[in-house]
Amino acid sequence: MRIAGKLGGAVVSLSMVVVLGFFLFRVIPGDPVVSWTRGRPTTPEMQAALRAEWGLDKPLPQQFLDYLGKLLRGDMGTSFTYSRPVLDVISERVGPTLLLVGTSTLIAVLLGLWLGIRGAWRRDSRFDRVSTGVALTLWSTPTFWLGMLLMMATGDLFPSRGMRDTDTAPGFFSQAVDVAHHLVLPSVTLIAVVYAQYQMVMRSSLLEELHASYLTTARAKGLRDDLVRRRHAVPNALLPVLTLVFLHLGLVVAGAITTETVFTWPGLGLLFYEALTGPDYALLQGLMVVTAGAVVVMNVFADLLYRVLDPRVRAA
Amino acid sequence: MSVVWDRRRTAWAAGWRAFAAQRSGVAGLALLGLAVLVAVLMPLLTGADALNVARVVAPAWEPPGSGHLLGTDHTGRSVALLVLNGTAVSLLVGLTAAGLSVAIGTLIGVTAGHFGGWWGALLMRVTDFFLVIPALVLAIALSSVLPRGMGTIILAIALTSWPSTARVVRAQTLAVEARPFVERARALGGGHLHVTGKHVLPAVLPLVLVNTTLTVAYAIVAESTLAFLGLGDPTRLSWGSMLHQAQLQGAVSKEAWWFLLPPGLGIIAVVLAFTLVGRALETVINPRLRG
Amino acid sequence: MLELRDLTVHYGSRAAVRDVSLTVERGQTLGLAGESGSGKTTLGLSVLRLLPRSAELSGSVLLDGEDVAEMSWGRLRAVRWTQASVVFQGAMHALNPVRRVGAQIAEPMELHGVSGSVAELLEQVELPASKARAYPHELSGGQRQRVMIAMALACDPRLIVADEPTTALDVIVQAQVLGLMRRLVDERSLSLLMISHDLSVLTSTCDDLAVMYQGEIVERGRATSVISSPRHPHTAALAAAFPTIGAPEFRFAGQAPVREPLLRTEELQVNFGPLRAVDGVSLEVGRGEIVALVGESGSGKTTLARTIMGLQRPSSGRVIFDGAPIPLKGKALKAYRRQVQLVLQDPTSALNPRHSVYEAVAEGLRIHAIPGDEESLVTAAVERSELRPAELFLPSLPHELSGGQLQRVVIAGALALGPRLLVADEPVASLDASVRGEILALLLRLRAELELAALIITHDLGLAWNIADRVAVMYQGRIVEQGTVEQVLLDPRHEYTRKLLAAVPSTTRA
Amino acid sequence: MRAKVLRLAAAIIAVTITSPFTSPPSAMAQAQPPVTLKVAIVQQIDSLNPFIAVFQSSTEVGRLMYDYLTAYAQADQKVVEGVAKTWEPSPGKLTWTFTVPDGKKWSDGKPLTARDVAFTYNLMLTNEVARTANGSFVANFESVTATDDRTVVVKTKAPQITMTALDVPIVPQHVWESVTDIKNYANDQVPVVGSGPFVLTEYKAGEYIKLKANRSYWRGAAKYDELHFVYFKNADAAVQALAKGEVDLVNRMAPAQFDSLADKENVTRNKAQGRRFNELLINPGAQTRTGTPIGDGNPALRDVRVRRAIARAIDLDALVKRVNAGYAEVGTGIIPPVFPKYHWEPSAAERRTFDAAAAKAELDAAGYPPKDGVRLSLRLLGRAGRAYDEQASEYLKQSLADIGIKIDVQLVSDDQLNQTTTAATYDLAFSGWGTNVDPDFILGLHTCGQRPGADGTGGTTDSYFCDAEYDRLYAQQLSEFDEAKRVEIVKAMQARFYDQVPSVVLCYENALEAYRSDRFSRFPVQPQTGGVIMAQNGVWGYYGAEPAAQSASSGSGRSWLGIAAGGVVVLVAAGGWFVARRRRATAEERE
Repeated sequence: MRIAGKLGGAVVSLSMVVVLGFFLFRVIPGDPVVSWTRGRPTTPEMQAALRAEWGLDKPLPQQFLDYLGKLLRGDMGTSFTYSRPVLDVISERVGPTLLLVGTSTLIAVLLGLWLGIRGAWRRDSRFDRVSTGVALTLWSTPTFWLGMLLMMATGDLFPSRGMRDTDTAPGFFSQAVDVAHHLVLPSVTLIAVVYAQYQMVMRSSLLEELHASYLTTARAKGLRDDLVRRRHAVPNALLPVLTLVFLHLGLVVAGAITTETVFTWPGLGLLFYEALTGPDYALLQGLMVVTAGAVVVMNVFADLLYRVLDPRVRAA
Repeated sequence: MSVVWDRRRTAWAAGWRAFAAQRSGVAGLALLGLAVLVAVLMPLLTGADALNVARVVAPAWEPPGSGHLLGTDHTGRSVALLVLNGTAVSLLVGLTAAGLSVAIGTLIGVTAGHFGGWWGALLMRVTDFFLVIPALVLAIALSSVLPRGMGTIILAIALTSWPSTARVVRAQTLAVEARPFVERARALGGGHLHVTGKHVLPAVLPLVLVNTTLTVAYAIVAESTLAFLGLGDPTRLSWGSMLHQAQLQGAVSKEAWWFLLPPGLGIIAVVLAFTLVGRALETVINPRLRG
Repeated sequence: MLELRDLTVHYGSRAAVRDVSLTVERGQTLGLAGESGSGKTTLGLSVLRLLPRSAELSGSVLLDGEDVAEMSWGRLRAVRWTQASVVFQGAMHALNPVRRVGAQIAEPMELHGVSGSVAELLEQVELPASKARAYPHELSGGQRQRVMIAMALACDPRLIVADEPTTALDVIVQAQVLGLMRRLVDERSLSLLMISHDLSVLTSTCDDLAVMYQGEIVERGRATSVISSPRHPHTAALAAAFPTIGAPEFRFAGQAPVREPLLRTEELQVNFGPLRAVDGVSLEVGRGEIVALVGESGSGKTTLARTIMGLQRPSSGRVIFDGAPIPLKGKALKAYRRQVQLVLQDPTSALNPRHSVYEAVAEGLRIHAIPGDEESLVTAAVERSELRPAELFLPSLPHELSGGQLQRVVIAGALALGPRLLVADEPVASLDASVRGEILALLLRLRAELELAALIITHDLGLAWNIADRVAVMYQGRIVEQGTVEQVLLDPRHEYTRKLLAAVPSTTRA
Repeated sequence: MRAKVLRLAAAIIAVTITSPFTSPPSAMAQAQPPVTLKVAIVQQIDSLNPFIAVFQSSTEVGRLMYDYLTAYAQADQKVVEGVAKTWEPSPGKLTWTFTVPDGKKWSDGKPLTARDVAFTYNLMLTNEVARTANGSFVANFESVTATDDRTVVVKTKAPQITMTALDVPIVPQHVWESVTDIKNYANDQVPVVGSGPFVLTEYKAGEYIKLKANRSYWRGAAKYDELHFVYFKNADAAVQALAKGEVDLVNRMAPAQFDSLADKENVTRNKAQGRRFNELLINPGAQTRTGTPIGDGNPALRDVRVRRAIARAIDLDALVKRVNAGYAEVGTGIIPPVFPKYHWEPSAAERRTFDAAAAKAELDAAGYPPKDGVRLSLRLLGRAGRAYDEQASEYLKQSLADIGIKIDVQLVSDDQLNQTTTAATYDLAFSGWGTNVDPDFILGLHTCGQRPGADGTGGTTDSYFCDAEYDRLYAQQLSEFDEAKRVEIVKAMQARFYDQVPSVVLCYENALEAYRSDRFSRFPVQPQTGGVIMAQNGVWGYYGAEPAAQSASSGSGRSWLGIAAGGVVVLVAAGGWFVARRRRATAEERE
């Protein structure tokens, strides 16, 4: 019942994404055809043809209905820039972003949780103060700036762009090493900027739990300190963090835009930047719908996961 | 009632003492004071021509030392002067955007929490929606749609960052409304205005204050990011626009660290200052966080 | 078994426990009574050195002759739960919410290498073995407390420290849990140190009694003799707070006034979705009459009170006040609320922590824009609630006042509007025993002076005996019995009332 | 439970990490690594379909894959053999006969004939989509027919001067005749059959394009094996990659980036004349084709004296020195000096030298005396994010303030810029155009006919220039097939444009390029002196690149260093973790 409600809510959210995606980009007071043909010899007839092809000649409500209908059939329109279906353009960029965001999120979550747990458990120790300070500083750092700095500071150690060299020997191993090598700087940048929030959330969640009386019970039973932490405190503190990890995915996506832009990582973030400089409305629209939709879906997933993991919610 | 005011003053003094007990918060506040001072004074102290590209005579890309404390940029302007003068816009954008964002968030949060029912549910649905979709993505979309300028940046940041405030405020509103003293106020005959104005808002405000400082921190980073992506107002000097220029003009390949480093450090310093102040305030409000 | 020698515990500069020396013999059951803040919980925690890091302990805590304060951590861990175990206050929080209770019971056995079975332990506390797979939130309060007890027995310790083991349980369940504890202590000849604010609970379980006051033990002796002839005034006050129903010395209410109807509910019904919280209640409160509405938690009594206040809309039926049905909205409702005032259970939360006493009392005056000099009206109301001189209290903030004073402020706030009926929801439940009598006296005096009627909602039959003229017993949303105090409490008709009465622990029975 | 979660997580990671490798590039196990030229591009590829691709980067790749009917010589940009070897116009210039010699082959070995040429043009004539990118070239065509395998005849509706400058890739009929949906044809079935010096072998969007030398190219195969285009988001990253040896050739550098490579070892820089100019538009009172005024340009600017005064107040030399860091030539006519034949320089008498006092005098004469030091208030429109606009606006603001014109700088997005210029709601605006070998397009841009139609759309001009004299000259040069005479007319047009100042040509930016001289010893530039390597009117730069004697595989040594560094980081982290574990073991005695 509650699950059905959640799913219904997600559907509502998704349709809001769709509507927002459309109107936001149709409100742009500009004519894509004009910006498109700028600097190229074109005739008015060609411009009109383009306009018709992109459906820009119809009234706005009609454009919206067309858009909806096509969307339901999995058609997000044709990219102005690439003259190809938006979904195709997007889907070929998903892999690299998954790799970058996946690796970075995983490491950032593990790192953040570990630091947060340690810090909270030995609250106000030097470890806690130093790690909190570092985390806050990194959290305050603009992603792109850190990326540029890292690029400058590491000099020749790591490649400055892209996901692989064009002349790496074929074969799984050498290709994997090459990609990993290219992955270092972007993922370090992304991790550095996002891990802090996981650490802070974990830390405060655990601090909240430290007052809980079941920990006194556990101690009274004669449990070792680390067992009290591992068996009792952390599992409880971890649950709210889990939702936040997913809620913060949006921030990671934002981080990915700038990171990918700085390092020319061929993922969705870079595509977003490219679409922006066009501007390629169809692509921007598709990207927004896809990223926001993905985050919405991930949150539903988090909610369901939470239900599985937390017995209290499961029963409710 | 002067007595009441005395009590208020004592309460504030106690709050200040609790705040002052936290060194990091005080350090943050001092840093903020310094930043505000710089922001207000620098435009007055800087000569009219010092930042005018058509007037400066120093060579471009001078490294630090040689007459310029932090070197010069691609047009021969002093980076030190640029950074100091950029403080004003960065702070202004951060504060205005955060103020606007928090105002929206508070309004929606209190309304949703107080009225509940389908209206509250609808508001929360919208809030959740905006909370989930990546704020920066939306801010980018908005600032690419609206005419270029500082107002757009402020609006884009404010319109995408209010949901967290709304959520926190709503939770706090619900918590306050569940407290028996609100029940008592209702039983005394107090209406919506009385309950929200006399009980809910005062209880929510400290939290809002904390949220404001944290939102300012976010807004400043967001401003720099939008500027970096080329969506800022290039006619205004801010740290974000400096970094945008540094990137545009090839500071990285030139290894002109003196052009890249100071604006970034400025951002970190101010954002960190706001964050520290916010955390210290949080501790004052929520004594449970105290050690 | 347990010996405390000159135990002193400091939190910073504040001493929570001062120079306490206390022994619990093998097989002895000792009750430790005290109000909140008397240091009894700190004392309990120090037995296994479970105090927070900020606590400083001096003196010695000898457990089977070995000083707990001196043990190495390893030794301490070995001693914990095997020699002494603890039944904590509030089992909901004392159990890990995300682990199955079976695992939590088994945990100390695994840890200390003690053999035993969870099923057996559950059987001992009269729970089916299947409950081992339950999570804490899936159990009722009484069941959770039984789990806690089973857990405490897991490693077969010689001493059990029970800290408020039955607080927050309903009367009947409390009686069951206490019975269980008594049985287990007897069967296993355990030593028991039981901590409670409730003398009646302690006397019904323990042979010996120690009374703690401001960190010190002020009285110690056989339970019966401590109760019957208290030597310390504090003990006397504590004892008075747990009246013996039927005993005339605990009946404070004077002669009931002649009944003139003031408030009447007619077939009142309140539904929350499919749940029927109030089910056809007809109740009457006369002018200047004190009516006690008695029931367990969940019986619907608070909902009934809210409906009478106009804070909750009835699903059917109506409330008639002074001959007219109460309005449901608008100005008329606001005006009605001047006539009927609410006094809530916990005065610390019933007052906005940011508002001074003056503001709190004046709030109603401002809402209703009562004409006249606000300051003198406030002063009068405050003095009427016996906070004298008013000037001393007016600028105070709630956190600077004691619980009893706060409840007077709440009452003053109600009085300022000149109401004719007070609806008091558990008005003394969260107050310390020593101030309970004073607040009750105040209510009675107000009734006498202002002809103020009161509907007192409570789970505490003793309270009803103390001051009510009439009693209504509520059970599952219905009034199962109502009548004068004597009729209902001394000669109960309904089976439920009888059960309730039987379950009330009494200081005199032990 | 926990173990299960971990296993699941591990599986997910494994899948994500391996997914990019599910399609390993075609294995070419060669003993000797191929010699590869790696070129950095900062513009993405919009499409590989030559009928649709409009981005400069894409057309450049298109030229490598497909020859045009004719080509431009490397040394002097004269029209030379492309697909066709010879061509002959009819006396009335309405019918052109092109001859395709025998022996030219597609990369799949099939012969390249006149029928392919006719097929390509006819496809464009019949299919609207096929006209997307290069439609303007065939707009005037009457018919195209291949009379035999060697001969193709093009009939035009009116004489067309660009008949030997048809920048249209000729595609193989045997591949394209089966393409039904040109719009959705990605043309990425590698290897893509083409006629150019290189064959496309792999394309990864947003990453790279790989081509290999066409061994059967009719001019002879290139001197190296593979040509890779590697995509960069910005020039800065590309420059760094060049410095690190990750790429071999970079263009479109900013002055600072170019300077930063000055004393890099093994890097050779090429400062070339660019084909672009930057201009400052002065709204001369915009009108539609039918003469209806549009927009809200300051009426003062309709006075040519005011426009001249503005032009005179701008110190172009200083602008080039400060904004372009000297990497540009001061602007005069609208055809850049890289095309010396058509480029026009004013005589000493015609030239407007920088003179603020004279500018003020002109404004006084025009009836704009200063009021409180301000004669006029004008808006200056530029594109945000374009370094030139951002900097030059500051200078112009200052320079014009000196003669009493107050400037409000508005830097806006590309889109808004287009919209504002289309609506003519500007006073001053930055603009700029790239020019071709044939000046027709850039000249035609400023004719009355290029102004928008009555509905305000359909215009291509952004200067709103409409001058009877200029239009007369334009029509004259269009049908002037005597080159010397045409050059004279073209120059006269530029002089007229300069005199009437609908815009001030500010500068011709240099094209700044650099390459790894340790990997490639020489690149042919076009034209021979001051020419470019990339973005040529042709592919000589890529085609004629000569590998250095010992060309080392780039970067790999360094990358191993990086991998080693990564390994060290991992080891240190793991070590730290173990130490932490040990420490924890000893810390257990605390609580």
